[in-house]
Amino acid sequence: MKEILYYTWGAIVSFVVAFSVGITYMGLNRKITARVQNRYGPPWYQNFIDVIKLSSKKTSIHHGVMQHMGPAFIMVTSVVSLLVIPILNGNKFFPNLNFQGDLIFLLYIMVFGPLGMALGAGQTGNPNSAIGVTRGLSQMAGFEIPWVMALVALMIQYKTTSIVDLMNVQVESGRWLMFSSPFAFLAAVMAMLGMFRYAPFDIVGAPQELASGPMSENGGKYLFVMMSAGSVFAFAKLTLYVDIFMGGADNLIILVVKTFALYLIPMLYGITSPRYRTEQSVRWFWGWPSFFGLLAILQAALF
Amino acid sequence: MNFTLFDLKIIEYSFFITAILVIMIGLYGALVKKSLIKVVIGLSVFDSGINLLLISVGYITSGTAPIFSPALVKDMPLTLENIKKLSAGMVDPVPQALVLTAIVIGFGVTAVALSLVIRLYRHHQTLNIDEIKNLKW
Amino acid sequence: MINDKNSQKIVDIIQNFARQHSIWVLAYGTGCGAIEIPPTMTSRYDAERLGVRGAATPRQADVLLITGYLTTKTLKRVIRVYEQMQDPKYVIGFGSCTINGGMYWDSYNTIKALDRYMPVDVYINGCMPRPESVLSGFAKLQELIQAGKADGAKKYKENLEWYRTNQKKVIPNWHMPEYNW
Amino acid sequence: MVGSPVLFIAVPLLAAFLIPLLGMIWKESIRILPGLVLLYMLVLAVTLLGQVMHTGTIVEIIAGWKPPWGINLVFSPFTGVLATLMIGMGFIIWIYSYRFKNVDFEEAKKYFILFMMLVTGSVGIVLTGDIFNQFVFIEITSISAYALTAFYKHRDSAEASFKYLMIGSLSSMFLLLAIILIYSQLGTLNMADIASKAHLMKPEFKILAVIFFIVGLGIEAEIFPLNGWAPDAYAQAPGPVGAAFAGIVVKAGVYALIRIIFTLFDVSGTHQFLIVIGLTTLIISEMAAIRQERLKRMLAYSSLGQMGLVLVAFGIGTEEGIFAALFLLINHAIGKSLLFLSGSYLVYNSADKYINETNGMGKFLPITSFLFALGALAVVGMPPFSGFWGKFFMMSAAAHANMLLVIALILSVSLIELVYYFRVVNRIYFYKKESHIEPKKPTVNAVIAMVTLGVIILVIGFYPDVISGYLHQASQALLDKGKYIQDVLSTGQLLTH
Amino acid sequence: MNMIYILFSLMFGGAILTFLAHKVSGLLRDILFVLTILASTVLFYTKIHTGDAVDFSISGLPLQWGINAYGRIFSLIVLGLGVMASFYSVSYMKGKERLGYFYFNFLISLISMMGILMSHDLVSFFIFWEMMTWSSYFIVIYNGKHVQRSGINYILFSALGAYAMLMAIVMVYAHTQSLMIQDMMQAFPFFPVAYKVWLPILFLTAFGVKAAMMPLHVWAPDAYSDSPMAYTSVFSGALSKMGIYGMIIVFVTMVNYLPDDTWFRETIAWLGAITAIMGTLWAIAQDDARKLLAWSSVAQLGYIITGVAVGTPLAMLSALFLSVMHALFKGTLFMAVGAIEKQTGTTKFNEVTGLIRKMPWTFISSLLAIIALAGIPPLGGFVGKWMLYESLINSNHYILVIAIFFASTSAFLYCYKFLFGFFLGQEEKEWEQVKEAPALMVLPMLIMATLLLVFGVFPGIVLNPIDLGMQTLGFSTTAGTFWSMSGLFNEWGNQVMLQPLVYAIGGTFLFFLILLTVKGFKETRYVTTKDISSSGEVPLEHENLTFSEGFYQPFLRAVWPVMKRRMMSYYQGFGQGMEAFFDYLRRVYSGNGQTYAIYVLVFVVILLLFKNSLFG
Repeated sequence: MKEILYYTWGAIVSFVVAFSVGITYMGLNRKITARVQNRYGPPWYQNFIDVIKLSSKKTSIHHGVMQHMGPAFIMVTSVVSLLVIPILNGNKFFPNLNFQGDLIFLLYIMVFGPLGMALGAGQTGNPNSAIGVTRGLSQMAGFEIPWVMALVALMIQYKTTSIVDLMNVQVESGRWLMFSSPFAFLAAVMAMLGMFRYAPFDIVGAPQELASGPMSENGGKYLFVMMSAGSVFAFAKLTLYVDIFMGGADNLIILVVKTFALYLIPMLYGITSPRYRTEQSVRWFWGWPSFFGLLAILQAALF
Repeated sequence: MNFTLFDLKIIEYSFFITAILVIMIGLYGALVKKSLIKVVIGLSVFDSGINLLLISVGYITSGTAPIFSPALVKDMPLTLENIKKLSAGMVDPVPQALVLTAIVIGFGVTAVALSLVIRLYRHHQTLNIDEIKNLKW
Repeated sequence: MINDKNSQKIVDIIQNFARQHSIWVLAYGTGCGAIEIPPTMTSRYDAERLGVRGAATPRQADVLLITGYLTTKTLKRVIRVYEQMQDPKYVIGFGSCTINGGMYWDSYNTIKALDRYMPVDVYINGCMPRPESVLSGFAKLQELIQAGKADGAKKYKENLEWYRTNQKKVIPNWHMPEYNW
Repeated sequence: MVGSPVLFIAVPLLAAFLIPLLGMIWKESIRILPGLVLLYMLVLAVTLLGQVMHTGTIVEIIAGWKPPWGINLVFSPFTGVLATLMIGMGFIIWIYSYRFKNVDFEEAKKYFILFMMLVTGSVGIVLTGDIFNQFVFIEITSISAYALTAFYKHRDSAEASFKYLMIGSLSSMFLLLAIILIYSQLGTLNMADIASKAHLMKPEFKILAVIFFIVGLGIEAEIFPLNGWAPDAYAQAPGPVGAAFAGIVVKAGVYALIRIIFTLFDVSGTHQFLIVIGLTTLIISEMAAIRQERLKRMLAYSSLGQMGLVLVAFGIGTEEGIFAALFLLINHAIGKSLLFLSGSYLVYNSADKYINETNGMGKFLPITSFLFALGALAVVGMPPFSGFWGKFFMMSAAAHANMLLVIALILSVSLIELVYYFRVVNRIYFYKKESHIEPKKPTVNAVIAMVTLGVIILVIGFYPDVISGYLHQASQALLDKGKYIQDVLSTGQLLTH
Repeated sequence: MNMIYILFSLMFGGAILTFLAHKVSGLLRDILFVLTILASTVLFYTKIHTGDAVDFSISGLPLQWGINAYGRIFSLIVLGLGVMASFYSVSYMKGKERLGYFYFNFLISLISMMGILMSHDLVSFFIFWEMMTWSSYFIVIYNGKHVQRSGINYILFSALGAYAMLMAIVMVYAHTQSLMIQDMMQAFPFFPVAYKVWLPILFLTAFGVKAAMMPLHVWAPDAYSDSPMAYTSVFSGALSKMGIYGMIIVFVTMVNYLPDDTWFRETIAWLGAITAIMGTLWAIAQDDARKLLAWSSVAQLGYIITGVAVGTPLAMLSALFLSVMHALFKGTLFMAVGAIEKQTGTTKFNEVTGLIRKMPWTFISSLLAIIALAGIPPLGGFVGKWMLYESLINSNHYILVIAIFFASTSAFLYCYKFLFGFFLGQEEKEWEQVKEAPALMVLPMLIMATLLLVFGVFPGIVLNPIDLGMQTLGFSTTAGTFWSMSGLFNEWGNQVMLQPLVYAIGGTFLFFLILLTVKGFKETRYVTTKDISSSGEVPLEHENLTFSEGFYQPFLRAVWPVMKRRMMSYYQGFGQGMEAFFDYLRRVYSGNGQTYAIYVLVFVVILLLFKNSLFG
């Protein structure tokens, strides 16, 4: 019983942290983008305001039950992946479920959400949604390859599929995996560019062309849930990267710093990039990133 | 008996040679000629050649007919040796019997063949074997 | 607890603040005024610092920004878009054309007063208005929202029949889903 | 003894002569008499076969001339099985052809006379122990076969028949040559006697004789370069005659060839030759079969292929191989006859017998189509039908003899076979009927005949032990050459003293 | 009389009676059909125990039927799916022609599958194998003329496989003088080397055909998609598993004893992976649900083959588990397609859309099945996939795991296409009258979908019999080391406890579902799918804006270089070449009697010339 309380407590806390930090990151993204474009930009808390506004929309419509369930799916995915990813190194308040999860489980649970959201988008009957979904899924098939390659390289190098074990390895040896397995890190980071769907991989929801793609029929509360889920998910992913490549974090502040540092990569790359077409981006992921992934596997297998 | 041994051989071989010649002629007719009638004739000639060959196998130069007439047997007891002795000069009767059968068969075949030729001619209005090729491949 | 009057008030304040500072604009830009929107949004005037941001679809948008004249043909689309937006929603009429027809005042196929067809919360004067005016228009809208006076949608709902008659007058072959927010 | 083997020849021959006479008295008798005769023969054959299995070979001496001089009939397990098979097939084909087409009295008379002659000749080929007598029977069979091939006046049957006749008479000459050769060397015509004296022959002559025999008998056995007549004849002959060719005549030809090679001469290399020539026949005829557009022609080519397979099985030469060969032989007789019988109803009213004229017949002729499919499955060798066992026994015999390449070749050719049979079955069942050819319902007697064959296929397929006991004995009898010689010659001696 | 005999006579008798009953009345036929399957299932599970066997002999060949624990795994699939499909097909096939024929062949194929599982000797194995082939072939061509091509392809490839197997069987028989599979297993290590190499290859050809392994898969998509859907669920779910069944035996008993089995395993494993990739890519390219699922079956079987070929205990476990799961979810999906076909008359994605509100139960079961297919937790598919990946990684197949993962990720594309194409998108007036499928069709789907969920949370239910079966094959027990009732472990000691995870997932899901859906339903307004924001335009009723043409065009453009060359075209080229060759060859039969006579003469001359070399 006590354990369940711990889990619930940990879950709630990590959700709140992830939510707030994730939303802040999104806001910072907008701010930094503005500064790069020589604008003043919105305040850093702009996304909080947006989220609140979206949640306070008075009316909204639905095209069917899947439109309700789509956001629920993606929220579940975000929360569950957050639960499975260890937040801090050996902190008993954030045990979450990481001792029971492993990387492959994580890989699969992470695609649960996009698929669910795609279902929700499909129900709306808007052709733009479906087009966006097909692009998103295609791109996913692209970036999953280097991402999995990087993970497999780590797994075989350290003979574990558990994130906690990978973190322990780094804590014990004092070396971050991004230095001891540089190719894996490279491949993973390149895959991360696709995962965040910032430019140049933002053809999924291209606002002018597809009217924001999968989300084009979703306003108000749906968008609220999606935005918050996206933020939580972004934080979860960043935490995962920090955990497996940057030695995890001992407390929340270090975690935030590390995740933000990592977050800068897709953000800055996105600000300065134009947009790829779907097949271009798919081929891009199967090009250099996969090559690095292959190198990582070779490195892991041979040394 | 005023034949030399050489002559005897000549006569014996001449049967074979003639038979083979007849066979060849028959084959030529059957395989090369385009007229159905000629083909049938060729087959018939071929048949006769074979018969000739067959009958020449049992032939013994200046042998007697294979009949144990009372005059021949006289009062010899019918022991195995005596029969052998008597039959030594006889022409072998078996090939003759065979040839008789073969001739009958050949006759039958030729009759069927000719009737078929008539049917073919009615059907195709030609006797050229190259033009009767409805059934192929 | 939520139903408590005071806490409801607090919620209202927060919501109004959020609505005020997060204005997602669906710019309807076939008129010439659309050219003024990019300068407004980009680095010179940077409307995003006010929380103004483009929205891709009417479902996500708060403000319908009508930049310039509307023909009878485009009016139908605009009405459709407006009706697809979700409450609370606001309309900004942009340029003289939306106010009185402007230079198209005697054109046979433009509508002259947008007010007759849909509720406009804020008009921005000028032909065409400078980005500064646009920004001031947004600021005015924010003021109205804060004061709770930007109730165009409510007006529309209440006087739907009147609006419909006006709309049907100018729009031939009317077939649209019923509006029943 | 219930009856003697000579009845197998005498009775049908007599019946053949009686048919026109009785026909003058009672017209229906020409149709009934052959059936009665065949039934009697079948009963006799089955009884004798049962007897032979226990007591050993029966040798019948004709007209008191003892072996090796006179003509004798040998009813050994091997010949007995084949004779029974032929008579049985003859009986079933009689049932089928009882009212096959509405031909008038004269034609039916001819048909049944010739049919009886055909059966007589074929059974004679199998039973006789005298090589010249065998020649005579072959000629009887051939001539009646020529005539039967040309039975229909309105088709191209005369052409087919003429081709058959040309090659047939040519080959019979070679047969005669071979007989001359043996007689001039050994002075005897009795098979057992020849076999016992074969070592006295000069090897060159022996080989020459074998070659002439192969050519002479290969025509009936349908081996590759000699079978040009076969597709035409099968396709042009009436359906039951096609079945008779497949079920009776070919079997006799194969029997003769096998007897020459297995019993008469010990020429090395003949087994390998059988395998090679069998494979060649198999491959070429299957390849030709798959490209056929006419149903009966396709069946004919397939029949050639099957006979090639049988020869390969014989060529393996072990007891297992011969057992498998006999199994295949029986399966081919049953299966291919069924195909011919049912196939001729499928394309009954069609002039050209194209395969695509069978389209959609499954709906109109359910029983016939079903039986055709059954026959196809059996011939292709799909378990659990009879063909499978033959193929399986053959394969395992070949594997025991370490002929893996042969197995591989046969199996790859079987693929072709499968394709063209299933193509037809598909057409029958699943195509829309397009042609305007009216389907003809099979008559009751035809249905009885076909169903009998179908039941036999199923019975053998599910329980091959029905026949395998006989076949084992038969194959032993073929291989045991010494016993054959002894059986035949000792009868002569027995009677001499 | 032994129970095994009774089982077989029951099934055979049932088949024949069903066939005959068709002439009497449709109802009787349906009842007999269902009863036969039900009765034999009950009989099998109550009266026939693991280890039962009967001996008999046919013409001197000693044969044996029986059941062992390994066969029982697959009997689970066959009979389970058979029962489901029987109920389904009674409803699905209602009103079609030639039902006696259909049910007869259906039952025969079930019998033969059971026969395969219960054969302890090679001959009856082969007999049942061929019976399975032709009975399924007759069902493949059931739909008429347009499916002939697929039928011929199917039977041709099946026969190729069967003949390869026959060859192997006679080789074994000639060598060991015994037909028992057990004897073959024991004797295999002592075979000559050539046999050791060829026997597995031949057997794998046979099983690879049924399991649709890469170069032999070309028949599968057409055959799966062209047979009636009621049967395809069995065809793809159970019948293809017979290939896996045999393959596992081959790998366990033969490949293990090869002098060097690594290359062999690697080849087959890669073939499996390539099958998976190509199957997935082609599935993505399809516009017809049946074809999509058919290719997807090919792909799924590819995973299983890879698992079998890798052959570590965990891999084998995953292959067997995936087999069961594949039977369940692919059975469900094919049934769903059948239901849609029955209700709307088409299975093309660009013809029918927006059925979710018309056929909700079909949608739910499809959704569950698709989630399982995609391998997403918490459904059964994940367990199999997890074990497969772990086993591949643990056994150092690094590139292979990437290939499999690629196939698996790309599978989401067609998964979504399936759901979107039928159920989502705009609702159309044309399909307004469509009703949910009859209960007899929906219930089997729902039951199977529920089972997927149950097995996803408690995989131990399935893994337990699998473990017993693997012990029969000579593996040591895997219970506890690789799995518990709801936990999975890999060789490095990592673990996934499914139960808490599923509770967490389910809990959050329910929480948000209630928060968003139940609350949202009251507050939000339903609008039709015509009411979409499309630049202010109002789509008219006849206008269908659903995106269904060229669905994954960009993705396909990206992978087109791989898909450009189709295996089928090579086979077709080969076939055409052969036909031309045959046509050339049959000109030997020139039709001229004289030519034939000349052949005779030439033959004589040749024999005379070569008489010494021929008959020396």
